[in-house]
Amino acid sequence: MTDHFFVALLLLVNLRLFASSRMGSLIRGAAAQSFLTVCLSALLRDGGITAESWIFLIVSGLVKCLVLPLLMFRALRTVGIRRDIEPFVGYRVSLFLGLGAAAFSFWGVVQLPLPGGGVNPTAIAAALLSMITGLFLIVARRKAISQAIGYLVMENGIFGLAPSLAVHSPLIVEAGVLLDVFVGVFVMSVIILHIRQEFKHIDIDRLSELKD
Amino acid sequence: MTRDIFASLGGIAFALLLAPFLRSIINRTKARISGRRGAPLLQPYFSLARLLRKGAVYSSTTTWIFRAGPVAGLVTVFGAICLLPFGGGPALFRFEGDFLLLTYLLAVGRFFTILAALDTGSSFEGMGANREAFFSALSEPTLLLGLAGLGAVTGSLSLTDIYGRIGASVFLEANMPALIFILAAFMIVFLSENARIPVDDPTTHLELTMIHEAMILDHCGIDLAFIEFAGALKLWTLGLLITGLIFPVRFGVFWLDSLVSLFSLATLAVCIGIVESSMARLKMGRVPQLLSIAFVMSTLWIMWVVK
Amino acid sequence: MSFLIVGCLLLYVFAGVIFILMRSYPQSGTMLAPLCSTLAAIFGLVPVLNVLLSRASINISISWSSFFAPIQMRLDPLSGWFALALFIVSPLLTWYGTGYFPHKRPFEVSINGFFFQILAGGIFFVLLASDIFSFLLAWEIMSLAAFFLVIFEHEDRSVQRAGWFYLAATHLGTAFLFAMFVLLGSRCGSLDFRDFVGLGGVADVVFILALIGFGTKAGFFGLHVWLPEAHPAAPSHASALMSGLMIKTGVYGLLRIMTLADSWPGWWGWTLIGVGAVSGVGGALFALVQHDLKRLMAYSSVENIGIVCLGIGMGVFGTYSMGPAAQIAMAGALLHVLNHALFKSCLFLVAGAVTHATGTREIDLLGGLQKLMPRSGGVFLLASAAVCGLPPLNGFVGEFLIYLSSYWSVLPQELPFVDLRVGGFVVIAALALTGGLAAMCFMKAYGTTFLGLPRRQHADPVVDPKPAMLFPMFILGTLCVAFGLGGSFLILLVAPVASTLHPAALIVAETSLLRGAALNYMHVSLASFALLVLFFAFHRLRNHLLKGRVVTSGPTWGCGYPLGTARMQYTGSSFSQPLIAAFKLLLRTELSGDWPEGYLPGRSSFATHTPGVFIEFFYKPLFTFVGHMALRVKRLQTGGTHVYVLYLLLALISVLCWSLL
Amino acid sequence: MLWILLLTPFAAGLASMAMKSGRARRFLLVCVPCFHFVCSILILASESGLSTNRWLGADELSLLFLLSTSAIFTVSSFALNLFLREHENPEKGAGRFSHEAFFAGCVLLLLGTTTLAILSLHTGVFWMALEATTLASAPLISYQRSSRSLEAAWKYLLICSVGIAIALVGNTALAVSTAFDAATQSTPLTFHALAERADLLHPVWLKIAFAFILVGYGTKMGLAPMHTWLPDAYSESPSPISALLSGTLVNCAFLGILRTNTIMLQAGVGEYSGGLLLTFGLLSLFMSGWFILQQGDFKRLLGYSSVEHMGILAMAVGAGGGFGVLFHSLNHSLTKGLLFLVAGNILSLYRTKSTKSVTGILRVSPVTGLLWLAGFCAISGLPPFGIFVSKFSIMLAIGSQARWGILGLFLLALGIIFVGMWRIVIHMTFGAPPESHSFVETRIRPGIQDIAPIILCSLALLLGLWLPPPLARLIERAAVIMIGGA
Repeated sequence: MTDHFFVALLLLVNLRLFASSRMGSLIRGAAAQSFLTVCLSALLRDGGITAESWIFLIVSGLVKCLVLPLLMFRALRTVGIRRDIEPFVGYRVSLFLGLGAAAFSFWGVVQLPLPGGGVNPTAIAAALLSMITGLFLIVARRKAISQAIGYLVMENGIFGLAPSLAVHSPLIVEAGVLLDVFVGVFVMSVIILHIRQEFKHIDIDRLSELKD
Repeated sequence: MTRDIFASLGGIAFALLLAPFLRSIINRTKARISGRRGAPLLQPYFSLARLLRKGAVYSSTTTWIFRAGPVAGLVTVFGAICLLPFGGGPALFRFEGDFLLLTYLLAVGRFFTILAALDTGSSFEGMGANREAFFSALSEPTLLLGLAGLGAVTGSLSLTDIYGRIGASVFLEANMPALIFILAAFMIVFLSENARIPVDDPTTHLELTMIHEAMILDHCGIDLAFIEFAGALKLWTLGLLITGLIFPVRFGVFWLDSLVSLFSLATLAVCIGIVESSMARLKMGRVPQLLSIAFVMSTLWIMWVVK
Repeated sequence: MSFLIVGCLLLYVFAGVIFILMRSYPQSGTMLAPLCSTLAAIFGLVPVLNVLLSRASINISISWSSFFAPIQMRLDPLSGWFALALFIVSPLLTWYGTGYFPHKRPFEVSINGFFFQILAGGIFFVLLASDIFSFLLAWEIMSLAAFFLVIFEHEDRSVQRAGWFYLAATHLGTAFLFAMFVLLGSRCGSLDFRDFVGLGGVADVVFILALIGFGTKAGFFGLHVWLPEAHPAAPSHASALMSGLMIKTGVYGLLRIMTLADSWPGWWGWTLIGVGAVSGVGGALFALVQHDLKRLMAYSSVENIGIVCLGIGMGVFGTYSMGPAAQIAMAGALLHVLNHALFKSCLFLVAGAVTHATGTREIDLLGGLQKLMPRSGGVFLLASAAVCGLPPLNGFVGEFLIYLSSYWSVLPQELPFVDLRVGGFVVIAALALTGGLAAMCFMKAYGTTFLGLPRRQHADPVVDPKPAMLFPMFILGTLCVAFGLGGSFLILLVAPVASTLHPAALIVAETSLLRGAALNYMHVSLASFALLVLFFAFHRLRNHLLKGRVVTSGPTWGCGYPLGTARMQYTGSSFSQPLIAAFKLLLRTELSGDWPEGYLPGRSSFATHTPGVFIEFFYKPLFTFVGHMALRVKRLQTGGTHVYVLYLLLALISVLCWSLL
Repeated sequence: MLWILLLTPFAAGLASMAMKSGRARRFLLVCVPCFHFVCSILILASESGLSTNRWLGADELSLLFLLSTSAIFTVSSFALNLFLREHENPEKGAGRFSHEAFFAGCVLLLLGTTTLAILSLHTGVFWMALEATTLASAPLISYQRSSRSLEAAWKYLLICSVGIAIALVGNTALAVSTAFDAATQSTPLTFHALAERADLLHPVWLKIAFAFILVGYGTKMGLAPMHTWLPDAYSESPSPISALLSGTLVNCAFLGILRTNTIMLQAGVGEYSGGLLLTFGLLSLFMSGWFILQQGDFKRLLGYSSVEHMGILAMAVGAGGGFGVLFHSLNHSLTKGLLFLVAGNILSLYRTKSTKSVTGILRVSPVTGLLWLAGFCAISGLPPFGIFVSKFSIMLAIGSQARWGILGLFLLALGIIFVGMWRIVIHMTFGAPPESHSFVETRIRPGIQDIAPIILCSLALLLGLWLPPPLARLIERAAVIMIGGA
């Protein structure tokens, strides 16, 4: 029952991400989404959760809900950009798109043949929606930093997909994945900082000098 | 065998002796039609003799090509005559495809004559050479295709056989239209190759309008004699190609057949005289059209022969 | 024998390497490398003659790499015939090449020498290769070597353009060959040519692919666009090798593929005759309107390939009649291949000498060279007469046979086969038209370049080239005469080759037919010889008569105008003017210049330019279209990261749709 | 042995970041790849440690890729060394954790992660390693800190990360496909184990998995339309880095697709995966073709040429080619490495990447010009270089499937690319050097910077002329593994 509650919350957070107009709310939304995903994956682990998994879950929760958002905030401060998001697609349209994406995710999950045992279709749909949200943020938002957030959001979706499909990777692999995500966002922030030094802005619209 | 060789040698002898005479027949006809008395019948021979007695002036521009031209022209026409049957008898040289050699020998002669003309560096001679080259490029295919038509009609591949087999029966075997078209094509080629009206005017005095005469402006003396004689022989050669079609009469007796041939050649010459008296030279730009018509006519036999 | 063949290939490579290694020692290098190349030709000539005379074939198999089947090489009469031409011509050209570069830097010259040898060796390799892989390998090596020869004088922008043209054309052509061979290989389940009997049931497709692929190399009209660009660009001996031999490998490839078929459908014959007629007449027409000497000859190569093609087309029809037409026509085509290699190389060599001496290839700027370079001029005259197919030179032999078979085909047949008769008729018409135009073309080329007065003053004294360049020209010229007079022997030599070509059991009739043709040609030779004697006799007679008389020399008669200058001579452009007028529609010659105006006209000028009709109306629009498309597609790369991710997303969505729907 | 191979670069990478002396770092930069190369050869020779049932291991396929990666790294490290020496920055210094230290460290880390990716037989580990290569290489691209190189690095990082994240979904789907049959439920998610039991896996989920993995790893590999980062990254990074990226990194991603495709083949959905690969391959060919036409930047040109060759590889896999695929990838790595190194030399001679203003390379520096020509001959598949052989065998593979339309399109695309590419190459290589650029120096004699390209050129030539039998055996066995045989 609790998992359904978390799924519903995740849905709402994703819609919030679709429609958020401020950088701060975007980052906070991403943090919330990370938190919910970690919780959900903890819930979905049927059977016993070993000590190692606990540690892993806690670490990933810390990284995704605290470290990375703080990193983003810091980048935001250092870069000193304006707080609004400057979308390619308007907020209202985004919201409707988000609703559509949610509908699509649920419809898609119904269509898929699912293995029996421990699979939670609504959780899959939520994860799918998170992925789509992430991709949407990358495609439809103008600032480099919002794209980094989009990447994080998308990773959360993928991260949540596995447990909701009752797929359990070995711990070391999951840890590696986590490390990759962390370093990835970290390097992105570094590059954003460098870009800031070079360009005096991080509007990806103007990051289009290289073309044919 | 010996009889054949004798007959063909006889034909060649006739050609060498009587060829210039054709010109005088033409000239006499033209003169008579225009109401003049005309030059003596032996005038071409007198001219040749006069030329042969002369010395020479060569342009300082020229090289050995200039001197080789007339000789080559004469020799090649002579070679062509050796390939032609005369008076129903076989030719001196005969083999499958001998008409190819005949056509190409004429081409060799032309090649050198034209180069000799270009060798002088005169723009008038260049002009003549150019026209000659262009017109012959059109008339040569006509000749070759016409001969192919004759071959197809008679079923043979050498001039001796072709002209030996052409008779009334061939004409009547529903090949009549084919032969008539070939004949017409040959007639135009004959006029063009021999520089007669309506393609060229041998008596003109304006170099700009000349073709053949323009090419030989710088030749003189013996060279000119060679050229004139070669011209007469060429008239004879191509004339034989035509008369063989018009008078396909064979008696089997050499002298009789020769007489028929000579008579037919003379008739042809008279005809040319009449044509030249009654027509004007075509505009230079129209000549290719005339030759193209000839080319088309030389292809038409295919419709009757191949069914 | 196989030792000699492999040795020949290796020697060519070796000769090339010597060219590179010896560039610091120009004296010994110039001797050693050509010697090596000559040795290679001698090595090759032995097995070739052996094959031609004994009608056997030599098989060599070299395993080379562990995963592809071993390289199969096979010297049979067909490849032997083409190789014969190669081995006659290539050493001569190599020697000529040693004298060709007086002012160039050794680096480039050595590179040129290297690729020249590689080209020669590559051609031999193409002729030998008898499996798909080695054939394509050889083909590409040959094409690439030729590219480096074309691009030799690369500072010139037009040469760069020519190089690109050549490379593009040859590559696109080779693409068709790849398609053809892959089709064959997968149909027959083998890479070896011997397993392709019957062409895997897809003979027609293979034929079309071969026609386009090999036709590009051979320079069929329409696919010839690289020829008039590449030949003027390359050094003359390289153009000679390319025009004389490399383009013949296209003919060889086509014949090789046709040989593998079960039967030859009639439409093959029609296609070949069509291609031949268009190439012959078109090539001759365009040759006639050129005023670059080597460009003119490039078009003339197109024309001659057309003649060869007509012969092959006739040969295809001939198989239906079981009569002599097929073999005679094929023999004619093959002979023309050899003879064209000789006289065209010769012409290119003289053109090179002329360019060297005068610094220009523009024939309207030349003139009067016969006096200045009498030896080169004589050779050029000889080769021009040969290219016009005049007896008794070698150009006549092949044409004579093709004519003969066509005439034979229009005769009434026992079996009513209309295609054969009409085909013969078309071939006669095309050949005759081609011949007339070609004659006009070379009269123009020789007449404008060598006769009359020089049209401008040359900076350096214009003289015959040095012996290293002169002797190869002489030898080639001599061969032109010898092969013309001894045409009968050539016909006998080519007979076994022609009889192996046909897929049907035409060998029944065998060489007796060709023996008949050889006998016919003997008449030609005899008559020609007699006439030659007569020619000299008359010449002597005239000189004898003139002995005692007044022989003076003076200016050319100007028809009353006393102030004629050399520039008033008839130019090459004027020579082709009537033709331009008559074929306006096809040639599309552009006239430009300032016409004289008013009563006292000032300076005026006139120029003609005849663009390649296919380039103007087909290739250029095509390439422009592709270029425009490219520009349009390039907008996809907008530079925006979000758009790129969108592409990724779209790709993902469409792939998912593909997999689930 | 494998562990030494794996851990040395990581250790050296971290060490070089912390190292103070620039010389020692550069020394390390050359030494480690050399050592790596020797180790790879030793493993190949001993054939020990060829285990396939663990997460990390080496089968013949990995060995082949390891060898080519090692070789490219070794050769490029010389060029990198020169590059670093040339770009030494005396003011900022090259001390601990300096910019240069990070650069050198990242190169070694890249070697480590690449090795890890090649040696990993587990889908998850492979994914992890591949993402790690992206992270290790992004700082290399932005090394020059120009706005353009930063932009390129950003695009590279973001697009590749998104792509590889998508591949993770594919991995999950692979795992799901095992969950349907009781017999497969406990299968470890290694490539080999999955391939062995492929017929029991759920086909729909397999298809989904392949779709995600293809798009995901395809992004990293540079298949159109996911290739968009590639020309930017290749043109803006230092040339030796471009050589590394094109020679090794794309191969890793390709390896992932190859191994997944093996599972598909075994599962009997080879038709589907082959069709997808052919489509993406063709798309890449045409895409790169359009962009190569009238390309104004020669390093971008090389980038697009990489896209082209990735397309060829994808098509080859799709058409079921075995030997040709691997041989082609080997050849392409060497040749592209060569071309990028030469491009670096051209750049340092002319100081421009514009194809319009570079002319007469042969005059300015004959060696560079010849190498440039040779490289393009090789890359466009002209003999006597290896790509001719591999291209031919790929065409035979397409032909043996009787896909004539595909073969036709393949040849057409290659034709467009060839024509467009050589127009540019001829313009650049031949002719007279530009007069206006007075800063162009001529360099007639070959210099030290020509050594690395010459080595690569001779390797490419060698592969075309003669394949050493051990290598041939290796490729043959790897091809068997690729198709899914024992």
